[in-house]
Amino acid sequence: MNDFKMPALGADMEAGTLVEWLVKPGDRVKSGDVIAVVETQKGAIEVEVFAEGVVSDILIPVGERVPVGTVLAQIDGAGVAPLPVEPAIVAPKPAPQALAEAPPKPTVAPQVSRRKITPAARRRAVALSLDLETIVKGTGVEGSIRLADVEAAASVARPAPPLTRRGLDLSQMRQAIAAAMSRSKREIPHYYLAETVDLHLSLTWLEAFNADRPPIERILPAVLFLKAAALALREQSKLNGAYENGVFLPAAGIHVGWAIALRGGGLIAPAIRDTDKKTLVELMAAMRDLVERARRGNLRSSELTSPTITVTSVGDRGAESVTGVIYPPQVAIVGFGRVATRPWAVEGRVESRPLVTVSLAADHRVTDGHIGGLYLAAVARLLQEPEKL
Amino acid sequence: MTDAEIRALILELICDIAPELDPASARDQDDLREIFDLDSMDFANLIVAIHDRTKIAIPEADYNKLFTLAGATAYVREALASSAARTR
Amino acid sequence: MNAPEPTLTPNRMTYREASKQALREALLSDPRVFLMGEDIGRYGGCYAVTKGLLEEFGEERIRDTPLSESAFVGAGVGTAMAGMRPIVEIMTVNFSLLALDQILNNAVTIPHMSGGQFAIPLVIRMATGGGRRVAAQHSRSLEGWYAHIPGLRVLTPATVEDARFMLKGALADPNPVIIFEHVMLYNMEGDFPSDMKEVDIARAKVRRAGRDVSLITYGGSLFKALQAADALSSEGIDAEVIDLRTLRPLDTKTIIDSVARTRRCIIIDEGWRSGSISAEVGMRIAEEAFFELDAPLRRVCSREAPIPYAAHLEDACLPQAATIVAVARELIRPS
Amino acid sequence: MTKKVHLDHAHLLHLLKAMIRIRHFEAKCVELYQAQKILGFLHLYDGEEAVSVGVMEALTPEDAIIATYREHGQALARGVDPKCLMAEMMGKLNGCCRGRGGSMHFFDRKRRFYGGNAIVGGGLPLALGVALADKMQRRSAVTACFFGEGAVDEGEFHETLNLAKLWRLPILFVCENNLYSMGMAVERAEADIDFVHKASGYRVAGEKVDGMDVVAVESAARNAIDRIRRENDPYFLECRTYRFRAHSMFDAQLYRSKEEVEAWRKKGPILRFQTWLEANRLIKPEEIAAMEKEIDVEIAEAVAYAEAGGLEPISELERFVTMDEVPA
Repeated sequence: MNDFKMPALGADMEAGTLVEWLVKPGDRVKSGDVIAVVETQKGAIEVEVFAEGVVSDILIPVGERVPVGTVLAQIDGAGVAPLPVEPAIVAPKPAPQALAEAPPKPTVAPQVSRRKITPAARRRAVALSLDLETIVKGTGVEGSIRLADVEAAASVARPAPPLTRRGLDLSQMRQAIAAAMSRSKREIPHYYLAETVDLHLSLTWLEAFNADRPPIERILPAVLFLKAAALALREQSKLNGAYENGVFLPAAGIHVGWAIALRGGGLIAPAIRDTDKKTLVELMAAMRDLVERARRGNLRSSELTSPTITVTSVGDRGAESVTGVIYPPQVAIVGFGRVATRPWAVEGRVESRPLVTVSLAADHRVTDGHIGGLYLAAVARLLQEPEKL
Repeated sequence: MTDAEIRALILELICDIAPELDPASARDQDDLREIFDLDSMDFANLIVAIHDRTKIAIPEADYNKLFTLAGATAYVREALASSAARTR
Repeated sequence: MNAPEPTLTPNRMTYREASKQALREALLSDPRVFLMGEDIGRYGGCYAVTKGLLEEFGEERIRDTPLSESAFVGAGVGTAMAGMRPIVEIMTVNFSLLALDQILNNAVTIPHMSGGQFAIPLVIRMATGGGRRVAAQHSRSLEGWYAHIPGLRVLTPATVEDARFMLKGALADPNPVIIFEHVMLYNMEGDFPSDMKEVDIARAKVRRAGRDVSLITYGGSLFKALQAADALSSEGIDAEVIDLRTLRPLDTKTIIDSVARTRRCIIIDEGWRSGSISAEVGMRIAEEAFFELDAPLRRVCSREAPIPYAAHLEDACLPQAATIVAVARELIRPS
Repeated sequence: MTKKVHLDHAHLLHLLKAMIRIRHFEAKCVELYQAQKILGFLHLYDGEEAVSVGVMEALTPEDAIIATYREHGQALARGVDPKCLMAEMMGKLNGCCRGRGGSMHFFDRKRRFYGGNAIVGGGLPLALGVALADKMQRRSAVTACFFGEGAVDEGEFHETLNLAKLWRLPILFVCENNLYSMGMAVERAEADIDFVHKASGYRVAGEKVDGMDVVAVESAARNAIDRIRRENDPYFLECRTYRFRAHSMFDAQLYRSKEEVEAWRKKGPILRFQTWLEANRLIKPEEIAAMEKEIDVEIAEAVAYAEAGGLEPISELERFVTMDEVPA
């Protein structure tokens, strides 16, 4: 019997409200299936299951708010050895009201033993910024979570999400943003740098690229920004990772969290895995898919927990420059302002050029302005050679 | 397609992109991006959707002609007419 | 004169013959080299390794000794201190306990304790291991004990090639070297490249490359590990087999590199598990490759009992290929 | 037939000086031990000086020596520099073994001094090897192997004497019988207290000699060495002697009486030899005074050298655990 639990979807999440069950007792599930929707401070998140078997019991009804780690359902693994039980990863806080009103569930008894995770799996999960709590069942010795489980969780095939419309609780999201940004400003000594970059070559190249392509294959300038920002991280890897418990943990891959503004307020930055390795066309598709799903509230848990840095681009209606606030535990955020045509000195003459202000906010505990400056210079340089992006 | 049909189609497509909006509030001369809070990606998706449904070519250089509901309606109408002329 | 053991081809022979040729080569190439031990001369060696050498090299250089392990091993230390290159044979590791004082308190201690005034270029050969139904006092595997001692080099040739060439490396070492020859290997046939002249005694060797699990072993267990790897491959499990070859100093790098590739490891050691060389190998992995591990470390060692005489009991006592297979299977595909 | 030792004036003075040097050196060691400059074990040779001084007279520089953990006497008598020995006592880098061996483990390769061995009986097999190597390399050297009577109880004694005789190795076995192995009196340890008899069990020839009489020891050793070289055969000397002080520094000496010690002190090798020299007017009191002064200066220099010596850096701790080459 495997426990399907309220996952932790980020450093700031303590509890979530179950808003929809996509399975019922008796349904067969396999690893990677989305079986529930949880409303969190970040919005509605589809929650994937990482066990295989038959849903034997649904323990938490729709509408109930429970702490992270609470068993939501049980899945009968049919011959699969039972998983060792584990404690909720969040220490018990004063009980949320909703829980205080609900009658205690016998299945949410205190759980003491520690789940088994191999050292290699643990390290890989850190590199992938993957929350091990999302892996329900290990396939290793004594049910331990091993590398293969982490890799599988990180690259779960994403079946087309069911087209359900769910409301976003913007006030909740506001609270989440408030919590994360307050923590950021409280804990992270930010430093800020900016660089103005001439986009003449990039936009000329992009225009030509888009000219003979149908609309679906066209690429937005933001994609160039995203790719340049990701590639430049290869040169300055200290901006890519997490600062936790007093140490910087560099990330093994570059998974940029792409900031998506939600209409009516709210912001979410799901990860685009291996941003630096994707082609521009792939990045455009990934971005389109994320925006679509973010707007619908169909993001996946793993997408929210894996960014290694955030990139924000305000688009053509935004401000000329943006100075970001780092999303903890990340250590940097890169901002692209609105592209504006302005006078620019070119070989001694003043010309009219499309310019963008690229900014960097970074964690002074990990890097200092020199690294940041080198990074921005790399972004600027990469944008002068769009054909290589 | 009549202008009314084209206008209705465009609003339908915007609704797909921004389901939480009320299309009835749109006025012809409003910048769609402003009133519907469409960002670059939303607008690009709108162009894709219009192209898919009408099969008209919309070069990137023409995007600014589609910023208002009136402009978009006119652009689609003319493009449909010229493509019909070519086919004939 | 006894007929020499047939050499199949110049580079295909038994382990016994390879050991003998190594000794012959040493005796021929350096007049300071001589052999000393029980029944190495007229008897021809307990395991017939030295058969024929007395006739070829004479009594002074093929020196039969009485059953005085402490005295003749100590004499080996003394001759090494005074300019000779002795090769002392202790019939089996079990009897080396009678000479342990000379090995530990003198051979490996004097160079350091004298502030580097003396080196002890002494080679001690001994048979080791079980499997011959000769009961507890003749079946021990104490290589791991010796590998505990700083100042010693401990070699465990497990192939004909190593039996043929490790001695040369041992003699080139200015320090005491113990060569452990597993009793079950003497009749094993094997070959080596005809142009081979020496082997590196500093490195462990990957005897079989694989991706899924590292079987780390040495000496008499090497061929069990290779058999296990063959059996595992038919189940789709690709095992790597590491032959440690030198138990001291351990080639940690080869071990760590292998485990970093396979992320799983089984150490096969005919010694008892507690305080064994397998414990040392495992601990080095824990120290230096902890974060590479994707499964718990496992060991297949001898059962913790004196090796019994009865065949079924002895077989149950020693590491066997089937056990290795079972442990590997459970590690990779837990039921 | 025995060869008489040629007792000229210079030689007599030399013998006396060698013994007094050992005595004074060790007295200084006790002082330094109490000042905690020498640590660990300190097994004094006090009372047994005649044995090593007498035997060393019979050896040539080509001969080899194997000694025990009470080897200060052998090392000094062999001519190892007292400076290096004192520095070794104090654990200094300028000691003969860089401070790694201490009082029990003096080695001096140049003087073929193969070490103080602190495992009783452990040196005997080594002697076998050194002598065998000399023989195989056609050198005519003799190996003098010193051990206490306690070593006779170890198997190594029996294995070694048997092999030495069997292989006809040039070894002078010097059994320093000081009557106690630690606190075990010889008559309580031996079924047969006749050690020469034990040696003869392996057909190794030997004799008892008064280990408190330096001239007798020298004379016996010279004859023994001649015989060894002449007949290619080992020889066994049992030197009856006595240790005046404790076994090591922590020893309440419950196993023997003060009277017994006092009685032996009166037969002490230095007292006895000096008294004999004076009585026969072979030495003048001022010569002795001058000699003692000279020795004390020598020891003071040794202490100064040791005090000035540095400590081996801890980074060198593992050096020589294995050797990079065999020293030439």
